[in-house]
Amino acid sequence: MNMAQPLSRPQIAWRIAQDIPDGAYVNLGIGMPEMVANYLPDDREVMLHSENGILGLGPSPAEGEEDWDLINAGKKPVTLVEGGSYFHHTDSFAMVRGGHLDLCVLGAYQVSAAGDLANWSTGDESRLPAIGGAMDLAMGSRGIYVMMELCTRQGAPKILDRCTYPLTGQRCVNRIYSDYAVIDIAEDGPAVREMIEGIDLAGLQAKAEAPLRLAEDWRTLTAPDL
Amino acid sequence: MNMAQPLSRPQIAWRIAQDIPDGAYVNLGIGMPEMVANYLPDDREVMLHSENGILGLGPSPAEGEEDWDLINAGKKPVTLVEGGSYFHHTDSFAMVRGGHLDLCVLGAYQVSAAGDLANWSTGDESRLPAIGGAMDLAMGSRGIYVMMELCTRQGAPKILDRCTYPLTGQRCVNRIYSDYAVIDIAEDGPAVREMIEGIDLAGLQAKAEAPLRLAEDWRTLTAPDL
Amino acid sequence: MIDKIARSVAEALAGIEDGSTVLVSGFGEAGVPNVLVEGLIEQGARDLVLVNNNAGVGRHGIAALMAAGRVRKMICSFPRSVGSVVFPELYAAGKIELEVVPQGTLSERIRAGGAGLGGFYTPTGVGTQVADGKDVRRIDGKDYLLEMPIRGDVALVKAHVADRFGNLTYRKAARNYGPSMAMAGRRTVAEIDEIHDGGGLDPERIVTPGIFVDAVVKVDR
Amino acid sequence: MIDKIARSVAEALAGIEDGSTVLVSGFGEAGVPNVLVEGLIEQGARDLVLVNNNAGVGRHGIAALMAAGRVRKMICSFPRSVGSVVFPELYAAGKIELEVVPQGTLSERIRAGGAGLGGFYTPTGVGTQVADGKDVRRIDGKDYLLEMPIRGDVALVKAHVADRFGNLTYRKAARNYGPSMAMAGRRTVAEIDEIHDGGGLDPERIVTPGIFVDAVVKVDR
Repeated sequence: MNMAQPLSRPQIAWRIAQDIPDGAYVNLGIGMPEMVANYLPDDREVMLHSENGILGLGPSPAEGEEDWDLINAGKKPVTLVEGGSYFHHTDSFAMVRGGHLDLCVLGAYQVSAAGDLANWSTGDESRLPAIGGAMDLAMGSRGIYVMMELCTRQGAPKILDRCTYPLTGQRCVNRIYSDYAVIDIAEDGPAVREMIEGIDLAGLQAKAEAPLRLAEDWRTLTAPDL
Repeated sequence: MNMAQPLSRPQIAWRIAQDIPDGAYVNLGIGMPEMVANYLPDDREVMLHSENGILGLGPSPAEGEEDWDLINAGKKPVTLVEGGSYFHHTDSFAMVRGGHLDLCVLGAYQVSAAGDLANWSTGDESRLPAIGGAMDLAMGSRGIYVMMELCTRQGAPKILDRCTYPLTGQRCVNRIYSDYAVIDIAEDGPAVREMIEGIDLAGLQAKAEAPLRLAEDWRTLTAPDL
Repeated sequence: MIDKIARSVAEALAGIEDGSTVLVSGFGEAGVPNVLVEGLIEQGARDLVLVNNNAGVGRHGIAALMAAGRVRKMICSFPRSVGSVVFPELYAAGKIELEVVPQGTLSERIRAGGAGLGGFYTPTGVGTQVADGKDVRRIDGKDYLLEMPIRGDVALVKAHVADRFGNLTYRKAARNYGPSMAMAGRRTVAEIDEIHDGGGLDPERIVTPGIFVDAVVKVDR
Repeated sequence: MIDKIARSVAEALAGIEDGSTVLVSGFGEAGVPNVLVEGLIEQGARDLVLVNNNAGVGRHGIAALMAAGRVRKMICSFPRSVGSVVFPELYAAGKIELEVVPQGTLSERIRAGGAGLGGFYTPTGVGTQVADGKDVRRIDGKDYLLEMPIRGDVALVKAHVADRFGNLTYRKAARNYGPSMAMAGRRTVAEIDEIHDGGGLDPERIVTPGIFVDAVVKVDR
């Protein structure tokens, strides 16, 4: 039996990028999801949104070319692509909450079988509570893709019957892209659409608390070496 | 006894214009109040607001110079003064409702002793109901000046104990400029600040249902021939 | 590649269904998407709920749409404009419904629809007929009415210049309802005077970002 | 004549009272009115409620205001920024209150304050800790939370160019909270890079009309 080789984060990012259609308006959450921008196919024009009032995020500027009035939601310097625009914070969140974004890719601490998302707090009272734009993105975007490993570093599953951490949003996650599988949150719970070679449903189930099922048309999850 | 000579509409407009301070942001209601713009003293810079998204209304354009993308709330062609700006309808009413206008001058069918305003409907069911911006202006502006004759053409008083027509706004009128008098709506009801030569409080009271009183520092109301 | 420039009005308006709520920009003659409204008559959708500041003048534009019997209900602020003839006739004959809304509340309701809000409390209309049947809430010592959002299945707006991304600028006071309606339309079509050559518009000058716009149609001014 | 150009920061900030709610624009280092915030420290007002996206970084700007003991309460969206040191210390010591608000709700509450609304229903935060103690209302089959407006006694914003009328333009993503905070301040002061010579700015380019601005102060960029 082959030992299953989980996808690396760049590979998960690549996999997500393949599913973002030409012309889509997309918000990539701070942190891991930002990597998705690196793998968008060249033949697609995708408009990236940033909560602080930008549509049309471009790549990082060359060193020495940074403009600190042009930063993304993660406060890193960016550029603007042709066709991009600036607008104020309230208009920016009107876009988010009004369902104008086609997709949002977010990280997650936990996702429940029903698609509840927990990604802003571990409930640790010693840490400052900090919400940012996560709750707006979770409730407002037409599609929510979660990018995460199936388990924590300590090996605890992150797809749960019920989230134990404070929620970011209820029933908002549409799909999870992970190191072992792509999993839809369907009406009847998590359904595996794709899994990597060398693992089977039982192997996946060992990494999730919530019951998983295989989608009828499931496929093998592959990604290039990155 | 001199027969009192009531002010003409241009004279009422002139009188109001004298009370608009330099630097004020003002909305002049459609119709009679628009005349106030003609009498603003030259040494004052007043920014006129129009509900359809203009600050800095200027005078009517010369014939043949009309731009039908630049009209006022009364849908007449206007011009824009230096320092003026354009913005969308929702921002325009955010200005109105948010208390950003210093003054609004409105016409009225009726004003009550408490400052209720009726200026959008006579309750005539055969006429189409049409509100426009009147209710927003009445409730939103920091100061509401009413410009009207004390009585209807039929001689009925318009300053009433209670309005009989449908209200535009409650307790919103601060002052009435009329053909015979300038009347504050004070905490305890209408108080005459100015009245024209040849009339006294009894003469004014004959033209109003609500009880009037003379302000201690009342003066004679005068206006140039216009 | 993003290219929102439609080759024809018919293409831009394809698929509008009977029963749709249609937002139409404009105040007076400024900012009215006349060609799109004519296109909507051609297109044929009926049983429409129409949202506009007024209720049409003369027998063209939205008045023609009403005269053609396509409008079930009119939501507007001021249906009594000089030169309005079609709507008053239909209304008197009981052939069209009317919802009259204070102007600021109308545009705020449209914005709320576009911004994903469930409603808002406004001081406008408190103590008037407008308050009939509405929730009144005392907040910080002042009364407010609860008003509900308006979303359009379609928004037809008039702008000035567009680029292929659907970014829009407007001209003077023709801006009026355009930006809020563009946000509130599930499908938003803009009638424009000019297509910007050479890529994207100046990002600092854009009033309506292309995310709110599905198709733009250039017409002769 | 309208002339909102202040000769000094002290003049622009005169009269700010103890206990004021102060809105401060900025996101990251973009759009932060650093000179005005320093001026507020000089000015001396205490017992302030501060509204900002974050809760300060390092020991400058609003962090310095907090370190000086002037801030009673912080209303913000994300107080846990990299390099934030003063606020966490004060908070852990129980010396400052905190109200954490989802970012979109924060900017919408500020806009609502500026627009004269009494509150609004938002889907953001439904079913989360943010909903604790708030009215939930089902509208059209979906749950929404009631959120209340925020008005500032003072708004300090950073813009790019201003004219003597107080009209403002911004630069790139430094726009962020500026336009909404400018609307919501009972007194609004803008720190700018440049005074526009020769009268008024291009009316089509103005982002914040001068009606929302009381004073502008040019600083060296």
